[in-house]
Parts: sequence; C-alpha cells; structure tokens
Amino acid sequence: MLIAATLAILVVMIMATIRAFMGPTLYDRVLAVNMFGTKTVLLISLLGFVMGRPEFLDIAIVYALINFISVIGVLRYSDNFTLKQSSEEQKK
Amino acid sequence: MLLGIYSLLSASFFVAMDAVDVAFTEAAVGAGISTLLMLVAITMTGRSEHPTRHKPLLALAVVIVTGSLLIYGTLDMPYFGSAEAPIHQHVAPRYINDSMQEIGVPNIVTSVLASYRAFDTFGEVVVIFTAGMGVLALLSVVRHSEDNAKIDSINQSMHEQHLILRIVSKMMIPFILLFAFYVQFHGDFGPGGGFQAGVIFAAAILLYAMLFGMSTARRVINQTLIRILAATGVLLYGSVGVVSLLNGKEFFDYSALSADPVAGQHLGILLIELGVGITVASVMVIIFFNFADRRDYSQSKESEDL
Amino acid sequence: MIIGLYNYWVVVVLMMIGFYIVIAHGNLIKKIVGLSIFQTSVFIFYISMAKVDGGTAPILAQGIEQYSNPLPHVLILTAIVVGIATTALGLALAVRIKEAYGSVEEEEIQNKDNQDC
Amino acid sequence: MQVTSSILLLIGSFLCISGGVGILRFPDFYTRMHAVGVTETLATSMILIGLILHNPDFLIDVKLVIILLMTLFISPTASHALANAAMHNDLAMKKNEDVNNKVKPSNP
Repeated sequence: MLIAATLAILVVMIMATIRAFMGPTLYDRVLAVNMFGTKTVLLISLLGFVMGRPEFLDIAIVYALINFISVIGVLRYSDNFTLKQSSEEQKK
Repeated sequence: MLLGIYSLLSASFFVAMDAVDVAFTEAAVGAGISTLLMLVAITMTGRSEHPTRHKPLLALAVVIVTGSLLIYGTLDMPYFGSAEAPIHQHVAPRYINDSMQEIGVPNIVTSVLASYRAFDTFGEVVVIFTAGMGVLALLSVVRHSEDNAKIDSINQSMHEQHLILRIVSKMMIPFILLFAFYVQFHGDFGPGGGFQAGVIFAAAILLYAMLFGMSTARRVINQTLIRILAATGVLLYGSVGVVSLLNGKEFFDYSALSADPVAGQHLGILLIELGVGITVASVMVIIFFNFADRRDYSQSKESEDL
Repeated sequence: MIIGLYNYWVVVVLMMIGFYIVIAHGNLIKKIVGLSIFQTSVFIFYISMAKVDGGTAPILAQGIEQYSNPLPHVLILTAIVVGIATTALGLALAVRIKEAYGSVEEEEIQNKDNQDC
Repeated sequence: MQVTSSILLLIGSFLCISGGVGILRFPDFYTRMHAVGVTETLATSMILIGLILHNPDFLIDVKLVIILLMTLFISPTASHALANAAMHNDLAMKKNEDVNNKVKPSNP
C-alpha cells in the first residue's frame, strides 16, 4: 500500500513537472512548483517508511518550510518585477 | 524557476541513495536560497536573453565528443551499488566500524565531517567566509538618508497587501528558528549539523526580510553584528584546533579537550558545529542582504532618473 | 550487466547539458545556471558512488549491518554549501558587470571593451 | 489499524492524482489553482494520517503531526499568496465564449 501511494505521488510529480514546463504564465509555473514541493514532502515521508528508516522525517519538515519560503520569495521578487513594469507604463 | 523543481528532485534522489545528510543540505540550500539568489540577480540584470548569433553547432560537437568519451570511461567503472567497488575498501570500513568507539557519535557523517576530516571542513568554512566577504566587497552600498526614505516608500507600497502572509509568517518564523537549533544540536544523532542549521536559520531571516521589508529587517538585524558573527564562527572553529595544539596534541585532535577522550570528542564536535553554523548563517544573511540592498538601491536610482 | 552503469550515464548527460549551456550561451546568468547544473551532476556522481546495495543511511542503529559509504556524503555536504556561496559570488560579479556595462551578454561587453580601447 | 491506514493512503493517492489531472487539464490559472488548492490539503492530511496509523513509534508520530500541522498552515497561505499576486497583476480569467453563448440565450 505504501508503494502504491509512492507511485501515485510520483505520477503526480511528473504531471506537475509537465505543467511547470508548459505553464503559459509565471503563476502556473509557481503553482506547479508549489504542488511539486508538497508532493515531495509526502514522498520523503513515504519513502522513509518504505525503506524502513522512518527517522528521517526531519527532511520532510525542512522541505515543507523551505518550499513555503521559496514560493513567497518567488512571488515577492517576480511580483515586484511586474509591478515596477506596470507603474512605468502608467507613467508613460 | 525550474531550478527549484530541479533541486527538489535531486534532493529526493539523495534520499533514495541513503544520503540523508546530503538531502538535508540540498533541501535547505537548493530549494530555498539558491533559487532566491538567482531570482534576485535575474531581476537585476534583466530577464530576457538575446538570441545568440554564433552557431551552436561547434559547441554541440564539443559536448557530444566529451560526453561520449566520458561514457566510454564509465565502462570500466564498478557497477552501481556493488559492495566491492574500490571506494568502499579503504577508509570507509574504519569509519563505519570504529567511529562509535573513537568518537561516540552515531551519525557517521557528522563524526567524519567534524573529527576525522576537521581540517578539510575548516578549509570549506574559510571558503564560505571568503565568498561572503567577496560579495560584501562587490555589492555593498553606502547608503544616504534620502535613499533610505525612497526605499522605505517603495517597500511600504509593496507590503500593504500581504496581511495574511505576514501573520502566518509571524507564527512560522519562531518555529523555523527553533527547528534550526534542533537541527544544529541534534546533528550528532540524526541527520543535521552546522551547515544545514545555518542555512535554515538564514532562511527564516530571509522570510522575515522579504515580508517586512529590508529596512525593518535591517533595524532588527544589525549588519555590523552579523559581520562580526561571521568572523567569530571561523575563529571559534580555528581556536578549537589551536587549543588542542596547545594541550600537546595535534591540530583538531579533540581528545585533548577533556580528560575522557570520547567526552573531548563530543565537546569538540559540538563547538565546531556551532562555529560552522554561525558562519554559514551569517554569510548567507550577508549575501542575501547585500543582493537585496543593491537591488533596492538601483531601483531607487532608476526612479530618480525617470 | 551493462544496465549497472546507467546511473553514471545520467550523470554524464546532465553534465553535458550544463557544459553546453556554459559554452553555447552568451548570457552570464545563463552561464552560472549551467555551472550549477554541472556542479549538481558531480554531486549526484559522488552520491551514487557511495551507494551500496542493501545498505542504509550511515547513522548507526541497532540491527543494521550494511551502511552506505559516509565519506562521499561528507564531501558533498560541504561542497553544496560552498557551491551556493561561490555561485552567489559569481552572481555578484554579474550584477556589477551589468552596472558597469549595461549588459550581461558576452558579445556586447566585448564590443564595449573594443570601443573603449 | 492497518486496514484503516491502507484505506486512508489509497484515498490520499486518489486525491493526489485527481489534483494532478486537474493541474494538467483545466483551462486557466484559477481553475488549476482551485484543483490543486482543494485536493492538496485533504490528500496530504489523508496520507499523513494513514502513516500515523501505520506506525506505532511515538516520536515519529509527533514528527508526522508537526508536518501535518505545517502543511495545513502553509499550503492555504501559499495558495492565497499566489492567487492574490495573480489578481493584483490582472491575470485575466479565460473567457470561454462558447460557454457564455450557451448560457446567455437560456437565461432570458
């Protein structure tokens, strides 16, 4: 059952990667990356059980945190970028 | 952007390869900080790439030739996962079999990192410190008060909309910091250690700086203090070595630190990991702050030009 | 059989992608991205060398006999953090070049240099 | 216990996959966001609760609960931030002309 869940998550990760490659807008890509990150958290915790050493959930915790930080960071900086552009356009 | 996915993927690969410690570092570094730095640099240098005019055929040919030579080279290598490979024959068995008696730390990676190869790690820490100083020398800006006002106004306009984010982050940041300490001091027993803890600690500060604006963050985190801390970490690491030298043992031989050799090893590893953690955290913060400062600075300059 | 080497081939392919980006693109930021891909391929190479069949993570626990090799893990662990620090240095240089020349394209920078001379 | 955990894991995987299909097939950003945001929290909590039931060790359970709590905090916040940023930058919803044309005549 664990292995089935792991496989399912791997399939979803592939789907998210496809969307991240296709993604027409920046936000689609960020969304895909975010989804990929949460699925990685799940994958790591599942893998720990599959391999019989479930002590390594710390990594999953780090992932959850860092994923959040990087999504916020990407939004913050890309957001700024687009905001700046639009304000310049308004000035023109 | 895809770089983020890429490092997430490689980290899960590392987990599959049993390299928990490495996965830990890659998770913290690759997914968070390196993606952020790339982004900041890209916003500063412009997003679009000019189409290359020269033909890439020559480059492609070089790449294919090198690649096929490398693949030819792999044919002689031991198969993936075989236990008889030469790499597993020399020092590794000793680390695995004897480190419990000699060091008394269950995590072999930590004991090799901080005790057997302490001199090597010292070199790495110095490299990190030097890189941080290099960024500082290249990017630091002398700020004037009127610049500050402008940057403040830019930041203010940016941050009014992020109320929910701010509150959730306010709840998360103490937790992240606490978790960084856990990683720092739990490194003897599970995956973790100074490098990872430093990066996580820095990531928490970055989160704060991104959501509350650079000027607020600079008020909270004193830049001079953080520069001093970066140097203190390296000094702490080096002085542990010097103390063991003064006690009549070799450089970084921690058994000199205490009457009981194993207790001495414990103390030495703890101190050294602390030094590494302090240096890594403060260097990461220095790097990020300088990039972000530079970016705000050039933005306010641009708005002046308009 | 020969399948036993596939891991190394993946590494070679990744490394060549990074190499191609470094030599074929004129954009300095792109070059740094290529370098970091190259770097990661080396990390993966080391880690796959450390793997032992049936082995588990090198943290001593009761009832486990076979461990993977801890030495490459140590080397790569430090290399990752050093790698990000040096990448940051490279990016800082690129930013300064952008400020001085107004561009991060190799050709434009060379053109400007030639004009100055 | 094992049976419950298996069932929960299965439900979680199914939700994950439906989210994945959603992110691939839906026509525009907001619907994709909806697909991910809705399934993500439920799928994650299903799988993590399944794991908690699967294993008896207390310390590991605590860590799993921490991960669960953090996911419940973080993933809606990230979704909110994303949607907010997209809104503020005037990312338009996809106007499906066919749907509008079909709906309008029936309405009056």
